[in-house]
Amino acid sequence: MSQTQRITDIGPPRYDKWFPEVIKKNYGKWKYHEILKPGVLMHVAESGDKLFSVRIASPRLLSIHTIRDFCDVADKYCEGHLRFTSRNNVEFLLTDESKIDPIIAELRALGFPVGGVGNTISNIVHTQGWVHCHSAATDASGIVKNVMDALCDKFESRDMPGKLRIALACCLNMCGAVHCSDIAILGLHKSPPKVNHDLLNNICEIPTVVSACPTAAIRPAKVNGKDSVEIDEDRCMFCANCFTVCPSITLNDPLNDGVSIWVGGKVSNARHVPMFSKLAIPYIPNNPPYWPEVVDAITNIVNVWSANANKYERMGEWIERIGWPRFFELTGIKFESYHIDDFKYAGLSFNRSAHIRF
Amino acid sequence: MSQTQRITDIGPPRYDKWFPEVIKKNYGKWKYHEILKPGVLMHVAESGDKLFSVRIASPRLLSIHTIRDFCDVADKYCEGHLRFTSRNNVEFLLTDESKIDPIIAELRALGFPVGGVGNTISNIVHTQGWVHCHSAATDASGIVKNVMDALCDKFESRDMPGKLRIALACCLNMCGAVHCSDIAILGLHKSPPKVNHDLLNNICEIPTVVSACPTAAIRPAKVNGKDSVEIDEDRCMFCANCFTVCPSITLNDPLNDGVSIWVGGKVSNARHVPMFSKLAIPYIPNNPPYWPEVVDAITNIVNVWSANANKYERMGEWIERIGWPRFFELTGIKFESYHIDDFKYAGLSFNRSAHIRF
Amino acid sequence: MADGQTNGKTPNLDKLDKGPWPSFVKEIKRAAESSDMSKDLLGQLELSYEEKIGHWKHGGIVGVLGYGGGVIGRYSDVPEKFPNVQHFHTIRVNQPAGWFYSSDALRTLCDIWERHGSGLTNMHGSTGDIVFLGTRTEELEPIFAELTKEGFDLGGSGSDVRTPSACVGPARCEWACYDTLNLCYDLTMEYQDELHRPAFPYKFKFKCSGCPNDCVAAQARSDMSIIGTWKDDIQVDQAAVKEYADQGLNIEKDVCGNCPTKCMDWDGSTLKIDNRVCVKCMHCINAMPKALRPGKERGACIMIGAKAPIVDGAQISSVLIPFLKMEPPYQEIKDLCEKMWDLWCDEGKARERIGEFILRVGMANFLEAIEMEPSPYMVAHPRDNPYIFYDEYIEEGDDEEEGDEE
Amino acid sequence: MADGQTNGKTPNLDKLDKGPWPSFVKEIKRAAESSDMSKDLLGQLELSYEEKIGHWKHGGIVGVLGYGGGVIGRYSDVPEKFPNVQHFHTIRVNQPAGWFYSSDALRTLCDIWERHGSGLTNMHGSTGDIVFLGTRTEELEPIFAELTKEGFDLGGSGSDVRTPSACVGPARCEWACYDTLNLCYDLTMEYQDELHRPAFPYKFKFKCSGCPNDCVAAQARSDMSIIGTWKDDIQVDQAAVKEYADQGLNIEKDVCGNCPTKCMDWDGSTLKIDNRVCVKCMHCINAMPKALRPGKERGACIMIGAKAPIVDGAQISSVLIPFLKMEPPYQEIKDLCEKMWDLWCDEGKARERIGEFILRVGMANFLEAIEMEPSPYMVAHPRDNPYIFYDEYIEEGDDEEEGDEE
Ligand code: SRM
Ligand code: SRM
Ligand code: SRM
Ligand code: SRM
Ligand code: SF4
Ligand code: SF4
Ligand code: SF4
Ligand code: SF4
Ligand code: SF4
Ligand code: SF4
Ligand code: SF4
Ligand code: SF4
Repeated sequence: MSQTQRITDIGPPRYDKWFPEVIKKNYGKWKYHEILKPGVLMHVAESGDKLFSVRIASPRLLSIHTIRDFCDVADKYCEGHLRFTSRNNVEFLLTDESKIDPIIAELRALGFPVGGVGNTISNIVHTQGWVHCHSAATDASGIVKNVMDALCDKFESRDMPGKLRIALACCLNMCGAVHCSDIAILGLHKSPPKVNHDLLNNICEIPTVVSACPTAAIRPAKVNGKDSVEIDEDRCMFCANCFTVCPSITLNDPLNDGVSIWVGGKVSNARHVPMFSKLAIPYIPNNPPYWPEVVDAITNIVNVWSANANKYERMGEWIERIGWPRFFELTGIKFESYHIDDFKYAGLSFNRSAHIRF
Repeated sequence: MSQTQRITDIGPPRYDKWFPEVIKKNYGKWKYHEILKPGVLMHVAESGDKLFSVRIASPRLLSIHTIRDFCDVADKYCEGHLRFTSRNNVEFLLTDESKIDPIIAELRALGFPVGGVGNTISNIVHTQGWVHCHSAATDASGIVKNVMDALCDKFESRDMPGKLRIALACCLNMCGAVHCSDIAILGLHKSPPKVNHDLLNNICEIPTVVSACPTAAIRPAKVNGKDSVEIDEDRCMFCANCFTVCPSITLNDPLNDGVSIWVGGKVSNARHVPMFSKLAIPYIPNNPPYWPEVVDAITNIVNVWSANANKYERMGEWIERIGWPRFFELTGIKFESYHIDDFKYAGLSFNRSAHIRF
Repeated sequence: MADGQTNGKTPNLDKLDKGPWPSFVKEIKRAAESSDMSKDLLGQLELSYEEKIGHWKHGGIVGVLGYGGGVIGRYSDVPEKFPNVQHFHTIRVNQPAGWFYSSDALRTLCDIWERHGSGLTNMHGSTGDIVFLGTRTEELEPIFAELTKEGFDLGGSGSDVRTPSACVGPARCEWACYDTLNLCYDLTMEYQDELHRPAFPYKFKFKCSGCPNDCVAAQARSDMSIIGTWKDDIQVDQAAVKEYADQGLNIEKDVCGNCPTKCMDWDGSTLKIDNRVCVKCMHCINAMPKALRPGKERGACIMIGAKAPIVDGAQISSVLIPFLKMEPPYQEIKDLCEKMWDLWCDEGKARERIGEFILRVGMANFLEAIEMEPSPYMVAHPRDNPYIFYDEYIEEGDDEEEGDEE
Repeated sequence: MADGQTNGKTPNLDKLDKGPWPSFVKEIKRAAESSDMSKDLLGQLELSYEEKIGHWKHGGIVGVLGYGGGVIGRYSDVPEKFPNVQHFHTIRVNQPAGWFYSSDALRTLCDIWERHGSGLTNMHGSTGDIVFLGTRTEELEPIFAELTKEGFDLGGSGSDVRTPSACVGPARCEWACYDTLNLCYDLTMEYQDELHRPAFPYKFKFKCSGCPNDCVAAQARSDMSIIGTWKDDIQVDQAAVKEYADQGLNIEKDVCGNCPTKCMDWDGSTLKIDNRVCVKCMHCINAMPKALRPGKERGACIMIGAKAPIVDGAQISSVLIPFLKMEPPYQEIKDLCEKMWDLWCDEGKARERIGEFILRVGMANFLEAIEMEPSPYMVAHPRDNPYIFYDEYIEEGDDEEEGDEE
């Protein structure tokens, strides 16, 4: 069919198309909210109307069958109204308070924990991993599943010092912005790229490949007769930018790919300005299907934080108060040379004061 | 005479050689101090002994005749004991409390203000200027004299919010570390270097000159037959490093040399970690002998700070609390593009949060 | 190499369909019941778990007619083992702002996807799209036709405007300082062409949060982050504050003590706020939602430049316009975008995000080029180095008054 | 050009010998009464004030036999007008640490300088030296001979160890956590050769402050900054605290409120300090000198790298050793210096300060080279970017256990 007949550029459905009545009526006129119990929010409008939101955990990777299950539940309790959150949880929207307990029971029965609201751990923002991405240094869904299995009781509670946001990205591209999370799990490569010299020059522009490297580790070179590139291993920081621009270079390496753990980032402006996540653990090898070392490392950090932080203190705010040396001491994580910045702004990460806690 | 007979490498006199008795006796055993009145410190030792220090302003540039006057005063009241401070003031060391007022009277009569102790303005740390340095973009002693004439009453008082440290450097070399002062006066060039093409190649190594330039603004070039260098004016940031390594390049320029004003730096770890001074006024032309615009600018900043800062708040701490927009508003200083960093760490000086004061 | 996948066994993945947290493996298995594509996905994923490596190849350019984005091409590197995932493209479907659905709408999407794809989705992708996970090239046009017929369209991918997203905002939040959903929708509609037809040096993302809590993490993830805020005084209901105190909230310590500017004072009966020092961080309001509310003079702070680290390092957005009243048609924002885009398209390098571009050319030069006055709100602090590129000086013979542009 | 100087008139400078602040012009005029050199200095300075430009030329290498530093050569660029300042070299004379003098000692210095120079001085230079301002090349040896006879020696200049300096410390300060004067003297004596004979890539400065108040601005100005501090608890005299309160000091607001870590608590009668959180900033001690004192387990924090901005930007020193007991002969400090200097001399570029050197090679590499363990005390925070140069990886066939160095 020709372009003219095709419908294009119509954009998404308007946001209010599927609003529940109570939202249409009280749009922009909400007065306050309360957390009634784990996973349950009550928003009260100036009109006095009330909206109840019941939040459940989602694996994010959903089959149409499970989505249809959600639809059935929504029809039964919410006149079919539901939404998803910016962290991929599902929220069922009710007006009848008496239906809260029944819907919770039914959702639990379907295998979905209710929670993630208030000062607690919510869902892990994550990415594709081995399920769909060519660039992945680790799997996303698998680690998320294992970590949240271990932290599920916290998701269902609401008694942590503050919000704790965990994110995972399966490579340095950091889809999902793990660079500003309380705890970030970052997949990474640590062995230099392998070049397919036979193919490279057919598939990729050598100048593009050379200039893609931020550390100038890539030089044009003739390899067994073919025009290709060679990589100076000592200069490589494993960013994979060369791979992104050229398929015949690969960094994926089952022997060396793994994950790193980062802590102390935040996005909100509440109290402290937004902060980047900082390196906690430089490398943990991939160990599917359970990734036990990753799960233990994160459970440990979460427990130390929740046992020591003051009310409202996010991970990064807590560490700022007690100091990084104490963080490493309390978590038992070893401080290594990898922790010391040597990138663009390195000089500003040194302790340029005599402010020291002993 | 031959090297062997010469005395060399004996180092300075030992620090305790000229200590007053009370210091020899109580060295390292001081208990506390009190400020008795402007310029007068009392240090009490664990033994109960007391040491009184009377501090006077000094122009730092002293003739032997004035130094001898100091000696006479020291002999009369202090058994000849005196010291100089790290900010170039003079301290007369007494043990007899009754001599404090007489010595103050005599020092005042000699034309030396007594003060600079406690939460107030002390002497201006400064440099050589036109009195001795080839590199000076302004005079040091002259500006210091004018500014301190205007602030002398504050030096003699002790009722400011906190300490206020002013420093002056006559070029970007910043002898005297103006980069960490509450208020810094910095002499600077703003027109590109002039090259003496006839001489350059005889006096300087062209490669050295070229590599001295941090912005790569200098290129080798043949100028009317002679090997020399040419300067890309748009890339020049007037750092004078080329001049430092090569006398036949000069930046001194009576039409354009002047001073800039910087604020909010500190060195001590008290409360806030040490801070760099930040740009307040990018350029004020040299206007000897009175430099009235410089004096007014500084008096204004000092007055706004002392009227608005909380107790103990240094300039930089005060500005951090009220925010830079308010600083520019209160002082009436115009914010220009020059204020926005574009050097190495520029990215970190942007306001990367929604924390805003209206 | 063990070959669990060939005989259809998935011992590694099987371990992950138990446990309290909902399982992605269960989802893939459910889809696999009716989709061979999902069955092979399961097999290939099991292989990845055994070998500790992914099995996807770089995607070539695939898409729908007339669009340059919205589809991510994927191909298996072991098609001989898993022929049904030889193609496994994803389709990004632009979500309704705020992610509000009816059960019918969702069923419609499921039905389309059941007919033409793996039956697996991401609800939602990190940028905000509905992600249809896994289909073949030849299915793209039919899917697109059915989607548009039902009122859906594709999201962004590649060097274009990416699918804008917004926090729930006025639909369910008492703190929304502007209509995040309306702005998000308006921008999405205004920039359909820029969204569907990549023409930029690199991607450009919009995210809209209604207040400084930033519930879509806009400041960390969007080239333009629009953060709601207010200019006047925080609205205080003293009685309600008292009530929080009576119910045991330690206002002195937990509220005032956590105020970043220490501009609050609680004497046990009334709460005083020095609103000129307050930085609108939201903490006190967050802590006492029934007692405090943002002021009445509301709008948004326009911030620029956030991005992930590749390759010059991550950035958090920085302030460009401290406060803007937010009313449709949001002309100031659109004018600003178009000025920035023109400049960026002319001078930006390939794969250079606008935040990186600003760092390279210098914020001051950038502002001059887009004709915006520098303001102290844009910086955390003025420069602390003396390396100023003065652009004027007087030359011999000039009239001392006027310096001449260099 | 007006020529106030030729007829000996100095209308500009004359304006500056009045006013409440002591006048440098008065000083020059006083010296001029008995020194033609100072008279010509006055004239040349007047010329500079008229023309708004300095009149000094680059100094060639001048000095005393066997020393490479201690003298800064200066020559007038208008010697025809001011022949007596054709040479106007300065001599840097190493001050006694703490700048304590007797009147006799000062008179001795004055007499030497009256015989051989302009009679003008700086008491003191920014680095700490006694600066003799202005003499001729042929006077250098005689001056040096007389100085050494009286027990004085020259200070540093050029690419050598610069004259170390120290705060008044234990001589007059109750807060000195180590003997700043003794350390300063000890280092000066230990490094006489390095001080007098430039052999480094660039200058190296030591400054010693007895506590974190840093009264010699060491952290801003010295390549090695030695800052006194303590490890145990702040000594509190509760009764004296109470007294400050009674005398009207607002302890809650002015003391606790200004504590950077908010680790103090004042209930109106006793002051509690959480010493594990305290960062030893000195504020509370500064505010109540009679009531609080540094702890008893005292020593110093060794910091590295401060410098002015030329040319890579200014640096404040950063922590290398968080705490070191300070006892003569200070062997750890000397061993550290020698290791650092060896490395810096081998690998440093000309005119590259050690702080710049560390940034260029990377702190981690620097530490490895000087055989020092990395410690979290050295950083304000760990890296926030993912660009880690891992130096080990496993290759096909390796025993999985041991990675091989690359
Ligand atoms: C539903 C959701 C918006 C949406 O459009 O989907 C949302 C909704 C609310 N957020 Fe949020 N936030 C949501 C993601 C975020 C994010 C973004 C993220 O996590 O990626 C942030 C920034 C996180 C960060 O800083 O790293 C965020 C930072 C906040 C904060 C600040 C918390 C802090 O102390 O830093 C508040 C205030 C509070 O919790 O008291 C807040 C408060 C709220 C309130 C109470 C606002 C209101 O009055 O309705 C909402 C329910 C509270 C809750 O969930 O605990 N919301 N909130 C998002 C739920 C995600 C989830 O499923 O868990
Ligand atoms: C005499 C001198 C040391 C010397 O060896 O010469 C000295 C002596 C004292 N200083 Fe200092 N400081 C001296 C230069 C400094 C410097 C260095 C400088 O100014 O270049 C600093 C760092 C300045 C900065 O941060 O930029 C300095 C930061 C302090 C502080 C911290 C003030 C603050 O709040 O930041 C204190 C504590 C206080 O004042 O309460 C302090 C306290 C003191 C005390 C009270 C220490 C004591 O118990 O004796 C001494 C007298 C106080 C006074 O002068 O107000 N001293 N003091 C220096 C006098 C310079 C002058 O003539 O004015
Ligand atoms: C699907 C998604 C991850 C997910 O599972 O949710 C995703 C997937 C990919 N991202 Fe992303 N990014 C996704 C959100 C993000 C985000 C988060 C966001 O948009 O809020 C970021 C960080 C914010 C940012 O834009 O900086 C992000 C930063 C990147 C980058 C680094 C860009 C940079 O300037 O640093 C790359 C690399 C590139 O563009 O070549 C990238 C590249 C990719 C590619 C296209 C890989 C590639 O190089 O071709 C991935 C395709 C995976 C696949 O096979 O499906 N993706 N990517 C997200 C889009 C879904 C959606 O449309 O809703
Ligand atoms: C005399 C003195 C200024 C004063 O009036 O007090 C001084 C004077 C000069 N300094 Fe300085 N510096 C003096 C203390 C400083 C300080 C402060 C300090 O030492 O505490 C600094 C900042 C701290 C630092 O070292 O970074 C300082 C940073 C510089 C620099 C920049 C060095 C850098 O790495 O950034 C230069 C440029 C250079 O070395 O070529 C410099 C160069 C110079 C030269 C030699 C000019 C030159 O390029 O030849 C000046 C000679 C002037 C003259 O004709 O007498 N001077 N210089 C100070 C030494 C007196 C003394 O020995 O007591
Ligand atoms: S983070 Fe990397 S691997 Fe994961 S989806 Fe994004 S680009 Fe792919
Ligand atoms: S991974 Fe990054 S650093 Fe390494 S060669 Fe490729 S582009 Fe260069
Ligand atoms: S600051 Fe510059 S001009 Fe002044 S003394 Fe130092 S080097 Fe010379
Ligand atoms: S002044 Fe500095 S920037 Fe300008 S040419 Fe000379 S060295 Fe280069
Ligand atoms: S960002 Fe603000 S307005 Fe939007 S949902 Fe979060 S709290 Fe509400
Ligand atoms: S919003 Fe934040 S800054 Fe403003 S008063 Fe409340 S806590 Fe303080
Ligand atoms: S630095 Fe500390 S010990 Fe030295 S004088 Fe200053 S306050 Fe006293
Ligand atoms: S020394 Fe500083 S940090 Fe320690 S308790 Fe006192 S004020 Fe707080």
